[in-house]
Amino acid sequence: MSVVAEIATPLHRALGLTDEELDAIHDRLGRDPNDLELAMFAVMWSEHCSYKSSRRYLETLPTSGDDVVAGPGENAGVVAIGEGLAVAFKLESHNHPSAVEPYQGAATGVGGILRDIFTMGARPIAILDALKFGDPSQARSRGLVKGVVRGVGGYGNCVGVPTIGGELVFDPSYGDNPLVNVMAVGLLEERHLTRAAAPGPGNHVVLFGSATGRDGIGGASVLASATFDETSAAKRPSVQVGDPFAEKLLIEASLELIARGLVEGLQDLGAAGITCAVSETADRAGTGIRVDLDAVPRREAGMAPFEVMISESQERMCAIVAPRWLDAVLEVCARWGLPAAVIGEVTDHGRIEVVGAGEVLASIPAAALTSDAIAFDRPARPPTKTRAAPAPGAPSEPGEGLPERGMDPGAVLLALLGDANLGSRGWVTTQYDETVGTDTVEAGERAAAVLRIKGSPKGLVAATDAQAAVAAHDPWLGAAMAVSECARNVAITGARPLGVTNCLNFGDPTDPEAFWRFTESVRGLGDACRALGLPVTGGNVSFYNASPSGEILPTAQIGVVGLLEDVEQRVAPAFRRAGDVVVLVGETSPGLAGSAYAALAGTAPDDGPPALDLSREAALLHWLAAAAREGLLASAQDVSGGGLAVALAESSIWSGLGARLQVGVGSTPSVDLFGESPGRVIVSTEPALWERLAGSAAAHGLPIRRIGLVDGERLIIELVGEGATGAAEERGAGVADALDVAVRDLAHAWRSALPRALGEEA
Amino acid sequence: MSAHRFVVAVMPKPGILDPQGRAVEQALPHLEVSGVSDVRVGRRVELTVEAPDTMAARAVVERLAGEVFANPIIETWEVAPASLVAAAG
Amino acid sequence: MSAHRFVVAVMPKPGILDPQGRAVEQALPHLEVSGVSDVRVGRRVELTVEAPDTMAARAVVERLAGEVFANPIIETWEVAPASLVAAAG
Amino acid sequence: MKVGVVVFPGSNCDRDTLHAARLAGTEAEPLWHETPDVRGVDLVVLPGGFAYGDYLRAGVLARFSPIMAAVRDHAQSGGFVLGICNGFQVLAEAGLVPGALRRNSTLRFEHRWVRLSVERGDSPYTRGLPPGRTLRMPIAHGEGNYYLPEGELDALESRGGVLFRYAPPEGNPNGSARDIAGVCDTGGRVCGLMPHPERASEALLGSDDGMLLLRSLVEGVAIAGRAVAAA
Ligand SMILES: Nc1ncnc2c1ncn2[C@@H]1O[C@H](COP(=O)(O)OP(=O)(O)O)[C@@H](O)[C@H]1O
Ligand SMILES: [Mg+2]
Repeated sequence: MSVVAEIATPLHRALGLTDEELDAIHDRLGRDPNDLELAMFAVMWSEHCSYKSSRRYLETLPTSGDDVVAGPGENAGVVAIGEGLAVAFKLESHNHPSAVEPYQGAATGVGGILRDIFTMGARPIAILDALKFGDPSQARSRGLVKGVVRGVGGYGNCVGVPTIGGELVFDPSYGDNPLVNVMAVGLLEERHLTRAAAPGPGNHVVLFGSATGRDGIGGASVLASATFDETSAAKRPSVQVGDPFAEKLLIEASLELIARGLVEGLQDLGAAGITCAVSETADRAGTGIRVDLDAVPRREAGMAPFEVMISESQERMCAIVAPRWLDAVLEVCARWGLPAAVIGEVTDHGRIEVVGAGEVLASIPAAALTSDAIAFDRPARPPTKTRAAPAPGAPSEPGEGLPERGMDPGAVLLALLGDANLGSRGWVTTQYDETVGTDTVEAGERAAAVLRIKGSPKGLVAATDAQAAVAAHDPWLGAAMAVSECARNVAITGARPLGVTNCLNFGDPTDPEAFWRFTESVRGLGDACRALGLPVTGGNVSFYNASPSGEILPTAQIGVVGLLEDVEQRVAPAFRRAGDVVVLVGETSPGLAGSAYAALAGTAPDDGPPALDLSREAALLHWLAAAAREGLLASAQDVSGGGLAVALAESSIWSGLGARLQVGVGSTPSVDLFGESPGRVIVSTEPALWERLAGSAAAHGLPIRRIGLVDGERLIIELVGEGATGAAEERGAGVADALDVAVRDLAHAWRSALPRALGEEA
Repeated sequence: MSAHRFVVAVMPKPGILDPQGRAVEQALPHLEVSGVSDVRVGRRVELTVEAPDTMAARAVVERLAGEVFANPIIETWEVAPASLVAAAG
Repeated sequence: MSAHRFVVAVMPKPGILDPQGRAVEQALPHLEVSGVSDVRVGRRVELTVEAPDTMAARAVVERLAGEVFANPIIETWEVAPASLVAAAG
Repeated sequence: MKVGVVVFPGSNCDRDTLHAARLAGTEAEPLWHETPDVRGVDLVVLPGGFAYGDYLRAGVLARFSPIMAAVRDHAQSGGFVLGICNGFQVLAEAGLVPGALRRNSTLRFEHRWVRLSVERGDSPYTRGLPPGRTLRMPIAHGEGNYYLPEGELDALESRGGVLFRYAPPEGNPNGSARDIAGVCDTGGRVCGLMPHPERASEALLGSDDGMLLLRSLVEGVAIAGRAVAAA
């Protein structure tokens, strides 16, 4: 242990434990911990593993639902979809490792979330990556974007899981602290659902996969528990390197072990390595585990016991195996070229014992490391002065981002489509294999991703969203809006949302204001899920997302998975036929703060974000599913980033079809055209079906208005009503009387946005 | 000014996992070769630098090696004049 | 038997365009580096061979180099004892 | 007709390919890379993926798997072998088809929907294809940049060794010499193809042009079989 003990400051503090926590450890052990035990506590009591600051709030989330098979507490949430099938999904962060080494950080992030999925007995079928970076014109941001995107692709492409969706957002607050949140979705037969538990004293604990090296000693768990500071090389972990080839073998071997019923329990090794795997599985089963250190296959000589116990070497799994199946298990691993070793035994004394060279080196109650880990009630305080518009990242000078007011709204639309946050994601998605697995019906550049299920008429739909710019004004609203937008994105395909996973990215939990942003977001997440009738099935929390240059926007990343009863009936966002009626469902409400328009144009100082009507969101979700089932929808498109005008432009760009429309504008036309108030979708339908469509919307209590026809090769929006007069211009409302742009020009602006932002014309 | 050719050898840091080397070792049995161990796979970069003298040229290469050719977080590198290395072959 | 460590340098064949090398050259102006030319990016493999003597060990490496480490259609290779190369650094 | 799809460690299109082969009406079974035997199948498919992680060089390590000797025998005795994507890379490394697949000229992994022109309608792989029809299917690779020295390229072309080329509007995605996307050996029965027909085998997935190619191949194999029987 000298390795650690040499450090001048008291060992527990060097390991990131406070004096209070040391006392709590003493209480649980009834004695002083030795150095190895202290190291084990340190990693297990990190925020990352113990959720010591967040647990009490996460417990307030709605987690039950008729179809929920496994919820929070397991490696991933699982929801039944009928025919004996179920879907497993989870979102997880790998922010800090990606800031240190973007390629490996992102790659190992993908590897980690995939293991959470197949640990449950599910075959991973999709990856979605939600990425947040600083100003794309900065060299550092560009380096991070390129490294992270290559890392996600390098890993996902190799293991053969399609990356079919995600998010890419640029905001200065992420400059030194990028967010890499990855969501994975898996499909399983319910009967193969496997728990990460270690039942049956006498059962073997088998470690298989890569050998154990010094990877990430003091990595994720310790690194993630200290504000990341680029300059302090001291805090740099020995970087974890991912091996997607090993992961692919691990997937096949694990799924074979499960399908053949050879394991009693299965747990992936992530943060805190062996320590976390054995203590969590033992605690879940109410058993103990004796670990024989000398039996752990090593990649390096001379590793100290604590290094072996907390190493975060990637691509490792831990199986609980009944003695009679041991040979079969070892045979499967050998066939897949995976080293495997019995490294311990399940015991009945409820303790984690670490034995080396015949000596007991550590003996800790499993619960003390996991379910009975310390938890805090942190003080939370609303900011003394709530941030006024313009939104963070928006130009301080209103109007700065756009030509002077009173301009042509067509120019505003082109500016928005050409913005790094709204333009095509093609630069990213062409680096990801979207079609491996031959289930990809729609990959998520346009809306939610759609997967067919072989041998079934059903389809799965997945999306991920966040509303950090809104959350900067109101964390409750930001989280609630993210849930509604994500569910809406799933619903416009005609799918019924099944459940929610999430990844909560926030600052320092010991800072009351930062912690308030967290608690408000959890409240918004819970309120929205209750209102929409969606269970939260899992997620992840990432604190300390701050750097010397400040804290990131409060970012509640949301993931939603939905079910299509008949994948052939799916609805897409692109217009279908010239002559179809274009319809706006929902009502536009004021409030530009947090919008893409505000980021470009600035907002009035007193302006706030738009309001959210959760009951109307719920009605909209139900109506979309019903209308799709009745075949009333030729296309359906969510109104979000860039507002109505951008939503219409996308439906045109993706179909090559123009439209001739009339939009009523009030005293602030920019709100009607570019505002991002929630609860709105644009659908198109055959003229003959309009009456029925209107009727069904009304029956769901939804406002619905015909705004024109799909037609020609230009997007033409004629402005009508009060705001459409010359007077509007004098008021500086920012519009002329019509928007009229060739679809070709819209497409060009949209396509060239990202390459231009990243300095990669062509 | 004169032209100086250099070789930069970039290898995974000791202790850092080298998946390539490991995969090669995994495949060796199929090659009917035995007794091969500790395979590490890295990069080799050759380049020519125009500079007043070797010192100045080498300085440029050292900088490129650390900033462009190698990722200091997971890789080590070594700069050598091309001639010498060739001689070694 | 004794252990012999070797280095295999694999480079794109002369005359074959090396896109990686070109990419590096194109990036150089941004790094305010000038006077650098003819950048070639190849592979470097280090391995240890257990064999009765250097001759026998080298034979194994030569075979691996030609059959595995390099693709003769597009690459050339050179085998050297590790020590020498280290000395060159 | 019997199809065997080889499973190397790191293959990740094996299950997709089995699914498509069955849709094409064949009896398809996996062939584990360590069994030195192709079990009397008519067609061996080396599927896409990252065999041995594509480490060192795509396809090079897989080429030494025990089954490759059997695949070589199968080819030499006039059997059919199709290498898709990573399978093409393995065939090239094994010298069963000419050429090498270098890093994409973009230096990136490229996933794109491309179009293929069919260069000859008289090969067992293409005879069933509607003349003049271009085929739409995805590519997904980092090393698909086909290379052969100029002289050998001419030889390849003159013996009709080029089966498919990348065609407009999308065009050549990876810098391949002369837009080459698929080649065959001198016997015309061993084919390497970078794009993924198995991923374009159902309209639901965006295209079923790949199924046209697979059906054409099934027909080609059947005709060849009858020829042998007749002889
Ligand atoms: N924000 C959240 N919402 C719901 N469940 C969460 C959240 N954060 C963490 N959890 C749950 O807590 C458990 C532990 O999370 P985590 O440590 O990330 O699991 P793992 O170590 O398997 O990745 C998981 O079941 C996860 O779903
Ligand atoms: Mg886990």
